[in-house]
Parts: sequence; C-alpha cells; structure tokens
Amino acid sequence: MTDTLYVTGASVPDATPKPPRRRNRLTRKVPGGGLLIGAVVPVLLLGLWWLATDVTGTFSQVQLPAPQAVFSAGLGLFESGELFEHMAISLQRVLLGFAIGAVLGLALGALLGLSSIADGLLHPTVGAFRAVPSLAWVPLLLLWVGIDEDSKVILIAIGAFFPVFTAIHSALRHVDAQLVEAGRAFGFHGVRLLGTVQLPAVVPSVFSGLRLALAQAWLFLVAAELLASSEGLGFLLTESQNNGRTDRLLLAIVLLALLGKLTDTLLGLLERKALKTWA
Amino acid sequence: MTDTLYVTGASVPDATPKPPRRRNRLTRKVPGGGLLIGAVVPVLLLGLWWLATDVTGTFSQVQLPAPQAVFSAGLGLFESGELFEHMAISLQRVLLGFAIGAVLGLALGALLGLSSIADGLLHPTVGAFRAVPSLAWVPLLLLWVGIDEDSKVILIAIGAFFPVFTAIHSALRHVDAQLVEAGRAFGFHGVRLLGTVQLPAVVPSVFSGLRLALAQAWLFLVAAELLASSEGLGFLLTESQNNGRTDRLLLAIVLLALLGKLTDTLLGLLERKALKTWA
Amino acid sequence: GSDGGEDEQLETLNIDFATYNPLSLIILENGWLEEELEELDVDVKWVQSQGSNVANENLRAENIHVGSTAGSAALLNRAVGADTHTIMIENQPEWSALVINEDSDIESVEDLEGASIAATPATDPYFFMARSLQEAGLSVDDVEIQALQHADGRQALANGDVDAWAGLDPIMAGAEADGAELLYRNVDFNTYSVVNATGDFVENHPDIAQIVVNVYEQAREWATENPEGTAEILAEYAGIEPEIAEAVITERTNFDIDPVPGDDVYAAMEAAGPFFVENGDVDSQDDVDEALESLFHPEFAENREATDAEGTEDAADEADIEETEE
Amino acid sequence: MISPASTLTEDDVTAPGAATGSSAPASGSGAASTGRPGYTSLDVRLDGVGRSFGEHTVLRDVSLTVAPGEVLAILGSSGCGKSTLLRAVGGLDTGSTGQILIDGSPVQRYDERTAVGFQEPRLLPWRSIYKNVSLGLPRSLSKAEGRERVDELLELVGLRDRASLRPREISGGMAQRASLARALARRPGVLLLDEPFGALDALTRLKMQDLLLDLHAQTGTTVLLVTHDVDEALQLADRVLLLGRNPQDPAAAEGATIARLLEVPGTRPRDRASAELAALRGELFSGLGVDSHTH
Amino acid sequence: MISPASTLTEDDVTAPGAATGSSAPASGSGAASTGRPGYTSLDVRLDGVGRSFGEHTVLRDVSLTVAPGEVLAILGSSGCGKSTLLRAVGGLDTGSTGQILIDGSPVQRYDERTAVGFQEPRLLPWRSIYKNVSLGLPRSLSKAEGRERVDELLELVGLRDRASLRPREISGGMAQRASLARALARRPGVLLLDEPFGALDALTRLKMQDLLLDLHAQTGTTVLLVTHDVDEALQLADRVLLLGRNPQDPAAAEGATIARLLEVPGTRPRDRASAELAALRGELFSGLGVDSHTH
Ligand SMILES: Nc1ncnc2c1ncn2[C@@H]1O[C@H](COP(=O)(O)OP(=O)(O)OP(=O)(O)O)[C@@H](O)[C@H]1O
Ligand SMILES: Nc1ncnc2c1ncn2[C@@H]1O[C@H](COP(=O)(O)OP(=O)(O)OP(=O)(O)O)[C@@H](O)[C@H]1O
Ligand SMILES: [Mg+2]
Ligand SMILES: [Mg+2]
Repeated sequence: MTDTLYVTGASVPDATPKPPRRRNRLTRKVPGGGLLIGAVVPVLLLGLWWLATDVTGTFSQVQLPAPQAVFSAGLGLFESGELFEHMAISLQRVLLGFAIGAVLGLALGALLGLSSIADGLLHPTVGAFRAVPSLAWVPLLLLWVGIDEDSKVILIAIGAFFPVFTAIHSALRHVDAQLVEAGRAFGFHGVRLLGTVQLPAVVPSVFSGLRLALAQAWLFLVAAELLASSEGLGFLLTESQNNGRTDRLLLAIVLLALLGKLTDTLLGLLERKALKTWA
Repeated sequence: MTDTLYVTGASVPDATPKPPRRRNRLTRKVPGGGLLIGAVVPVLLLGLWWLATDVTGTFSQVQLPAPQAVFSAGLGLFESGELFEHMAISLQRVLLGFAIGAVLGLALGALLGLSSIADGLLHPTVGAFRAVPSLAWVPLLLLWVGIDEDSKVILIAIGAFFPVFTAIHSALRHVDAQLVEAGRAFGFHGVRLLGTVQLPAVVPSVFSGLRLALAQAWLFLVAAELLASSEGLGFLLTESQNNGRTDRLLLAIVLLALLGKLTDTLLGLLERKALKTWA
Repeated sequence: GSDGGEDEQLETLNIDFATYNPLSLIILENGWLEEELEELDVDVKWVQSQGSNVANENLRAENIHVGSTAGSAALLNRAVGADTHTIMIENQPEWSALVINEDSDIESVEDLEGASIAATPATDPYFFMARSLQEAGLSVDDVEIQALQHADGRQALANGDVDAWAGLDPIMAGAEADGAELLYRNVDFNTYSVVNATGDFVENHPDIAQIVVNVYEQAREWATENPEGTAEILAEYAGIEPEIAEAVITERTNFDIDPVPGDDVYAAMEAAGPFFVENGDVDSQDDVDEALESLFHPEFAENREATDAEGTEDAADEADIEETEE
Repeated sequence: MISPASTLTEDDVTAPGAATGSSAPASGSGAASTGRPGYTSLDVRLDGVGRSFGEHTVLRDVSLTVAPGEVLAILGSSGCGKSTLLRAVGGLDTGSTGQILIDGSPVQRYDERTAVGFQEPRLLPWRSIYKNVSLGLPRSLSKAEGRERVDELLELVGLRDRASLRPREISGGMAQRASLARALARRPGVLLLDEPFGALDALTRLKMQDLLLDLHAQTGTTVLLVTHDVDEALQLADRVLLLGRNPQDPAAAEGATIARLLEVPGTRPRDRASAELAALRGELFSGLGVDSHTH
Repeated sequence: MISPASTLTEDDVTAPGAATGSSAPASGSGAASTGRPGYTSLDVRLDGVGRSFGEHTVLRDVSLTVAPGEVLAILGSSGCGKSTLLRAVGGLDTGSTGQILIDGSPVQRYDERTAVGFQEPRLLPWRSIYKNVSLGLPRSLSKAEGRERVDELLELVGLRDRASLRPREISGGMAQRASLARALARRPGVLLLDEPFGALDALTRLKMQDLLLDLHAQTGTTVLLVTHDVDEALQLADRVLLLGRNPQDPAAAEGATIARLLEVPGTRPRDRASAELAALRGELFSGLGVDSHTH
C-alpha cells in the first residue's frame, strides 16, 4: 500500500492493470484485411470495365476488349509458354537495370550530396541528362552499345538512376544538423559519418526514391524493348499495338502493372524492415 | 574592464573582434563561379563529341553528326520559325501537365499519407497504375480522351503525378512524431495540422519529388507527342528518328535537355526560397 | 555495333526479320540461312524490325548487315546520308490504302479536302496518301494530317477522331474485318518491300550477300507454292488471327515479281522522293536524286540461284534471335 | 512582486522582487475557482491509472484528485513515469489504463482543456519564436488579441528581442522559455508543465516561477508541474506528489505509484526558512533517496 | 564513496554515500596531470575569444587558461553564451575570433582531443542506447575493450537494463544520462559538458556527479562544465567562471565576457556548510543577480 502522508481522494484498487490496448484499426480486424481492402477499388474498376464492354457494349472489341477477352488472350499465350518467357525476360531486365541504376544513383547522390565541390562540378550535367527522355536514349544506345541485352539493361538503369539520385541527394542536404554535428564531434567523417549518421537519417527518403526508381525501371522497360527485342512484356505491348491486338495490349499493360506492383510490394517489405532498423 | 577576482592568464586586448569569417568555398571566389564550374563537364563532353565526329571521324555523319551539324540544323529550323513553335508548344504542354499532376499528387499523397483508411483503400491501386508505362497510356488515352491537346496534357500530368505522390506520401509517414504530437496537443488537426506541421516538415522531400516530377513530365512529353501531334520537341524527336535525321534528333535531345534543365533550375530557385522559409 | 574490318572474315551475319517481310519469317522458321552459312563458318543473328524506321536505324548504326524496309524508306535512309544499298525486292505488297469508317459519307479521294487524316510520317502509307491526294488534285496542305503511329491511327479512326486513315497491314486488314472500308487502293502507289544491306557489307562480303539473296529466292519459291503455310507463319509471328493473315498473304502480297531492283521500283521510289523535300525531311531534291542513282546493287539479285537448304523442324527455336542466349 | 509588464533579457542581472503573493485554494475539496471571471479552473481526477510498455510496467494504481485551481508538483526519480503521467492527463497517451476525468468528463485525445509544456522544447524549426509561441493561442482569440498576448508573453519570458529568430538560433534556455510561453498562451483549464525551468539559471528561474504564479493568480488555472527541484516544488505547489516504488514493500508490483502526497502549508510566497517547510523538504529528499543534510 | 561498479536504476531510492574523495590539482599553473598513466590531461588556453552572430555580439574578450586536469565550472544567465564558448573550445564553431589552444596547439575543427556532452541529448533515434553510447568510444579501442567500457558506463549511469531501447523509448533524464555516458566513453584530454545533470532528480544527480568525479580522478582529464546550479559548481569545480556583462560598466560593449573567475578552496568532497564556500556562493548568486538569502 502507498505510504502517503496526506492522501487526498486516493483510492488504490487491487486489480492488476489491464494489458495496454492495441490500436491497429482496420487491418487487424480481419486476417489479411489489409489485402482485402486494397482489392476493393481494383475490383470495382474491373466491374466497370466489364460493364462498359461486355454488358453495355459502349466500346467495341478492338477499342476496348472485355476483361474475359484479355484473360483468354493471356491464357492462349500462357498455354504456348510464351507468356512466361515474356514475363521472365522482362523481370530479369528490370531487376538487373534497377539494381545497377540504384547502386549508381546511391553512390553519385551520396557523393554530390556530401561534397559541394563534386556538386558544383557535376550537378548541372546530371540535371541535363535527367531531362533526356527515355525514348531519346533509344537511338543513342543503339548507336553506342548496339542492340544486345546490354543496351536494354543500360536504358533501364538510366531510368532507375535518377529517382534514387535525386532522393538521396536532396535528403542528404536536410539531415538534422545537430545529429551530423554530434557525429563529427565524435570523430566521424567521410564514409564513416555517412554510414553512421547521414545514410540512416535519409533511409525513408531513399526508399521513396527506390520505389520510384523501380516504377521508372518498368516504365523504361517498354522503351528498352523497342531496342530490337523479340521477347518481353514491352515487346508484347509494342507488337500488339502495332498489330492492333488490343486484347494482348491490355494484357501486357495489366501484366506490367501486376509485376510492377509485385516488385514494389517486395521492396515495400524491405522498406518496412529497414525502417524498423533505422527509423 | 572585467571584474575578476582571481584572474588567471586573462589578457584583454583592446581590438574589437573581427567580423566572423564567411565560409563559402568555391562559388564565392569568382562572381558567377558556380555557373562556370557547372559548365566544365558539359564543355568537356562537347569537346569529346567534337573529337569523336569532326576530328577523328569515328562516327559517320548519319550515325552521330558533329556538334556544328546539330547547330546548323537548329539554325535552319530557327530561321523557318519552326523551332520556336516546337519549343513553345512543348513547354506549354509540360508546364500545364506538370501543374495538374503535381497538384493532384500533392492532394492524393497528403490524403493517403495522413489517412490510413484512404491508404489501405487506394494505395494498392495507385501502385498498380504507377507501373503502367507511359507508352501504354497512349492507346488508352486515345480511346478515352481522343487526340486533342487534352490527351497530351493528361499523359504528362500522369507522369508528373507519381513522383510527387510518392515523395509526399512517404515523407508524411516520417515527420518527427514529437512535433506532430505538439501540434495536436495545441489543438491542430486535419488540414490545419497538415499546413502547420506536416507540410512544412516535408518541404524538402516534396521539392525533391517536384523536381523528379518535372523531369518526368519532360520524359512523358515525348510519349504524349506520339498522340497525333504535328508540333513539339517530342514530335521533332520521333519524326527525326523515323526519318534518320540524326542531326535534328540530337537537336531535339539537346533542346529537351536544355529546357528540362532550365525549368528545373527555376524550380530549384523556388525550392531554395521555400527552404529558407520552411527549413 | 560495327565490324568495320575490311578483309576480316565475317563471324556473324546480323540480319533482320519483320512481319512486313514474310519471306524473312519463312527463312527464320526453316533455318535455311544458318544451314547455308554453316560451311563458311558464319553464324546468323536475327533481329526483329518493328517497322522500316527501326530497320533503317539499325542499318545506320551498323547493328545489322541486312535489313528490310519499304522502298520509300530505303530511299529516304540513303537520302539523309546512310550508306545503304537495296540488293533485292522481296515482294510487291499492297500494304497501304486509305481507310474510312463504314458509315462515312466520304466517297472519293476528292471528298477528303479539309478532312483530317491520320498517318505516320515518313512511312509508306504516308507517301501513299500524299500521292493519292496529288492524283486527285489535292495536296497534303488541303487536309489536316494527324501524326499518329499506325495502330493509334486505326484507333483514332474507329473513335471518329479522324475522317480517314492512311492504313497499313496487318492492322488495316484487322480494321477491315471490323467493318472499316478501303476508300482508295492503288498497288502502284506502294513502293515495294525491299531488302537492303550496308555499304560495308556489300563491299567486303559479297559472297555472303549473294547467299542471303539465294536463300531469299528459295523462300520466294516456297511462298509462291505455299500461300497457306506462309499465312500460318505470318499469323504466328504477327500474333494476328489466321484469317487476317491469309487475307494479307493471298490478296495483298505478290511474290510473283522480279526480285532485281529495276525500273518498276525505281519509278515508285522516284515518285515518293519529292515528298521528302516537301516535308523537310531531306534538304534538297539533289540529295534525293543522288541517293536514288546510287541506291541499287542489283548484281546479287541478277545472279541469284535458289538454294536447296533442307531446314529443320525447330529451327526458329534454335535460331539466335537477338536476345535468346543459347 | 514582479509585474506582468516587467521585462527580462539574458543580460539582465538585477535582483528580482519577491514572488507573487496570491494564495492558492486549499486542497482536498472541489474548491471554487480563484481565477478572474472568464477563466476556467477544472479539477482532475485520476482513478487507478496505470501504464505499461510491453512487459515493462511504468505506472500503476495512481489515484488522486486535483482540485480546480490547485498547483500540484510531481517529483520522482528519473525515468519513474512523471512524463508518462502528465501525458496521460493531457490525452497524449492512449495506452494507459484506469480512468482520468477532467471536470467530471473523461479526458479526450489531445484534450483541448489542457495545454502541455513538453520536457523538450519541441519548437517548429521553420517558424520564428514569435510564430512558435502563437501556436499556443486558443482558436477563439481574435488576431489582435492573440498578437497582444504573444507580445506580452515574449516580453515576460525575456525573448522580445529574439522574437524573429528561428529555434536553432537561440540557446537551450531560451527555447525552454519559448516553449513555456507557448503553453501559457493557451490559458487552459489544466496546465501541464514538464520540467519547465530545468535549463534556466537561478535568476531566470526565479523570474519564470514568478511569471507562472502571476498567471496562475490571474487565471486560476489548475497546474500539474513536473520538477526535479524540491525547493521549487515547495515554493510553488499546494501539494507535492512523489512518484516512486513503495520503499516499505520492495516486493510490491513493478511500476511507480504514489509514494508520498504532501500538502504544503502556508501561502505563497513561502518562507524558505520555516521549520514546517524544512520538515517537508527532508521528507521529500529522503523519499527521493537523498540524505537531506548534505543539502 | 560510490564505486564504479555500483548500479543505479530509476527505482533505486537508497541514499548515496559521500562523493568521491579525489582532489583536483590547484589551478593557476600548468599543473601536472593527476591521471593514471596512459591518460592525458591537456591544458586549454583562450586568448581574446569572441563570437558574434551577424550584428549581435554574444561573447567578447574571453581570455583564460585552464590547467591540465582542472575542473572549470561555467555559470551565467540563460543565453549569455556558455554553450557558444564550449562549442568554440570543442572546435564545433568556426565563427569565433581570437585564439584557442589545446595543449599548446590551436584547436582543430571537431578537435579529437575533446569530447562534448551536448545540452540536448542528440542521440541517434535509430540506434539503441547501447549503440549510441558506443559512438563515443575512441577509434583506437579494441572491440572487446569497447564493449566492456560501454557496459560499465551504462551500469554506472543506471541504463544497463535499457541498453537495447531506442532513444524515443526512454525518459528525458535517461537520454541525458546516455548522452553523458557517450561523452565519458571517449576519455578525452578535454571533456566539455553542457548542463549534463539538468534533467535529473536529486539522487540521480548526486550519483552522476560522483561518477564524473570518479572518472576525473581516474583519468585526470580536464573538464569544462556548464551548469546552472551554483552548489554543483562549488562542489565539483576547481574554479568557477561566471560569464556576463560587466555590471560595473553598463556602457561596456555588448557581449558577455568573464564577469568573475573564482577559485574554489579545499579538496573534494567539500563541506557545504563551510563559511568560505558560503561566501563564494553569495558572490556567485549576486553575480547571477539573485539575492542569495532567499536560497
Ligand atoms: N546560430 C545562431 N544564430 C544566431 N544567434 C545565435 C546562434 N546560436 C546562438 N545564438 C545566440 O547566441 C546567444 C548565446 O547562446 P548560447 O547557446 O551560447 O547560450 P547559453 O549561455 O548556452 O544559454 P542557455 O543557458 O540558455 O543554454 C543567444 O543569445 C543566441 O540567441
Ligand atoms: N515509447 C516507450 N516505449 C517503451 N518504454 C517507454 C516509452 N516511453 C517511456 N518509456 C519508459 O517509461 C519509463 C518512464 O518514462 P518517463 O518519460 O515517464 O519518465 P520521467 O519520470 O519523465 O523521467 P525523467 O525525469 O527522466 O524525464 C521509462 O523507464 C521509459 O523507459
Ligand atoms: Mg520526463
Ligand atoms: Mg546553452
């Protein structure tokens, strides 16, 4: 019992305190609830699509095929094994290009974000290159690298490079100055300071940059597969568009969106883990 | 004079303290020094280009024209007045699309970054749409919007939307929780809290997103001008690529890079001003 | 990409295939070229061309030695400075026409005055449209041209965004199947499907160029005898319905021509030339004339001798198509 | 007696007057507000309040009633749960158990009837000191009134000539004063202050204490004040709450609770030399584990 | 006497022993190090040090020599420039004028011979307390030695059972102790502490003071200690520096300088009741502008 001298209205109940309430609205109510809720809008859109094509017939088959048509186009390609090949090669290109671009973006972004000399020297050039459209790289790469796998991966790497570069570059300039000073005061500088204070502090920004870069890598894939390819979702997209196969075109779009979303989700998991460690 | 009791080795010189040293290496030595230094690398690249074409002749005229050829191609188009038209219409499209996309990205990013309900509901869908490549939008927009100016601006807005969305969305999730709590404790919530604490705290991230979005707007311009255009730098690019006019192609690339860099620099000035106010 | 060495033995022949060049598909499908080049110890690498512009680009960058284009595109490429030569004619297609919607009240090319037309600049359909207009006493300035990629042009037509479309097969065949109508067709306004080679290749590896032409000859003979088989292969490579492929092959493709680039194709190209200058794609008519004079290398086609390669069942799966690493 | 209009700058080294003479209401009852009309004094009732973080129980069984207008000082060893308790009363913490009533109704999330002076200054780095203090103003105030109040407070905490600076341009003690001014600007029913004077020198500390008492006399607000300074607690508070584990019962459950709850006799300003205060002082120091003779 | 191995938790309410008995060297001369062999004591020489922010002069004409192994307490009103002075000595500030020599050579940017305990805890939010303290370890230490030292320090500052928590999961006072431990882990030639005990309760504060003196006795490091507590200054320091404007000369230039520099007689632990100390106390309080009789 408490040892108060002048207790005023203090009643001390015996009951042990209840465990703390957990407040995870929404997602914790149902197992997998988060997934379900995220599916609401896509399902609605699918329904709309179906209504607009198969039911009301607002659009003709070639303008906008019904969802089933897209599905059966996919089934056809799946059965011939082509679908898997398209997806596999595209995935490989995107992942490779993304990895290369992200690593370079991190390195150059860190360098320019930390060294004002390097920044003054290189930032204008990087900024100008950032403004070269993906489609404009195609003829240049064709000329300089040729039409093999390299040029495709390079193009995707270019796409992935800039978001990562911009994110880390700008985030590094806004790391809490007090923490950086503390790090320096304890004898950290250069790479050690970067690894100890600055990089961890910008982890959220870097991941936002990485996710944009991954999305951009998928965007650049289509341009990359204009570079003399005969496989890949980007190729499927361009070819179907050229041949007027709107069902396959939509299939390619849907698959690109799905694969993009899938890789993004995986990156998101990594992000969550990193944020647990760093933020 | 000081009123010390046990002064130890205290000498008090009369001289008034010198004004504090200013430490702005590099850029402050020469007026316009920052610009000059930023020009070093581009000038080097230009020299390399000139060497590879005009001097050593490693590349043929149609493979990679010399800088002078590009310049004279530009001059030709300039004299006919076409060049200005191409640039003006492209600039207009990019700025309009960027403005629309950025505003929507800010709004939706803020909504999803703050409301976990909206986030659970919409984020997966947004993520999937982000993965649709720019070129894939072309047939879809053609179908839904037609081939007028709207569809081009919409495509550019789509491109500008995602970087802004991602940047603000992820930054909002990492605003200093102590400051947010302080804001709430003083009766701020919803839009007022957003404007008072959260938005200012994410200004650096938002600007990094805006700059990426602007770059992306220029990237999407080329895809947008595949949509039934007869003017614009993207049109010039595609047409020149198709026709094998490598000099004009390079001209278009250089102009896109220059205009991209120019608009980025203007945005950078705005950023600096905003950061002075907010960070 | 380039292998500029002059007396060097060619290790790999880079050659394109394209859905607008059905013979290339037949050769690829049967593995004839690999077979014929085996004894010379030359490998074959196949690269797909999505369109004449892509083939031209790859020829300019010397990423391919042999590439197939429309005749007008071959001329344009040389006129802008590319060192390429037309070595043979693949077929005389009727791949371009002016297309309108079923319910359109446009009845003749003359009615197109003031109309909006979707076309892809610098392609055969574009020149087809320009010549058709000219023939009807109009010029491209009398209509509103919407620059669109081929497939997008069809879409724009279907949406009613444009009044007519300068169409290209096989998209055009698909549109027809969906009810679109051909307003005007004229096989002579199409500028042939031709096969080109880089100057370097023609000069330094004439033996291999000859073999390529010979294999093409074998394919031409096979295609003439097997239109159904050809349509089947086209349908597979182009990813289109078999009926549409059949229509394209039987109705709008003519393999029964003289492969030697000669007067007919010269005339067709000559007619397209002025439009390059009018559009500003080429700076002067002199450039076009000069290009046309030096474009043809007819000797290979003149000396052609159909090969008798046997081919293999799964040649296409074995073939070195650009990215499949085997 | 320090008048509200007297100024203080960091270089001001003149001696202060005696502390404000207003007396607080007696505790132990729902005493009526002593504030001027227009201001509200609210009572705070804690009923079996507890808090655990995961396995680790920090607070348990805290039950007491704070009368309207009362000043309650909270003492306790570092990390014993003082801030946690304050946060629970302000509605900043959703994880606590038991019941907290302000003015008879349960405390809301971020309860508008309270204002918090955090242990850290928590100033918005991108706002000037002036604008940071303005954040604390109640929504109902007109712009002119608000400006007047902020100006007055900045003057009182000695920051008038620093009003336009950013938080990173002022010293630690100045930031703490700005944070105090922000909480005071609110004039809430319940004022929750977490070590508001910790980073201040002796003179400034006295002035700030006077300022708090002045404002309390004016508005009659209820004050919960966390402090480490026993003398400060005895000077300012009507009652002193000592949080801690029960020393008589080492086997008691983990988590701090009310170890002592002492009523401080006399009216403010209190005579530091009084025997009664000395006894309380000893009591509190020994409750904190310190031999008071060394002080 | 508190032994280095004695532990302290936030619930620990037993009374502490007397403070450590080691005596510091006499000031006023380049006294030899009293530290154990292997540790360095460095002297600090300030020569006409000044600092202005834009128009606003904060410090001027600060000249003094701190002997190796000396403990110098720095007092002054809030915002007078104490932190600014400390930062200048640590090489954290590039804007100051005049000369600062450590061990005869000019202070470097982020001088490795110093360690700073900042006024704010400045812990890296993504690192555990253990890892935050490890940041302070000198680079030369082996991993095992480092682990041992951090463990020992965490034990001494009473955070051993919180070693794995993140900064946001500990209380303000705990964060301050972690920050102190980080600075102590360095065992530098010159230790710069900015109000290291400000957020601590009386008992914890005594223990931390003892810890500091213990470490000082062991290593003989030179200590510059900013504090607001006059008694603390008199207990810990060999000399006390009072920063402020010259009260005799109100027309003197803007900016604080040495207002008093007092030698504290006797060896530690000092008797708080001694008349000599009482006189110094009065002197310092009046220098701070406070009538010491109210204390
Ligand atoms: N970056 C800066 N820009 C402008 N003024 C500054 C800056 N840093 C400090 N100052 C000013 O310098 C003065 C001294 O600050 P300093 O932090 O040294 O005070 P202090 O003595 O440590 O005070 P406290 O006891 O409150 O911590 C203050 O008036 C402050 O406004
Ligand atoms: N978010 C959290 N997660 C885990 N533990 C926490 C968290 N917040 C506080 N604690 C724990 O709760 C205890 C009490 O913290 P609190 O801040 O209330 O202490 P305090 O009494 O204010 O101490 P101080 O005087 O040092 O500020 C501490 O032991 C701390 O470790
Ligand atoms: Mg606390
Ligand atoms: Mg300070």
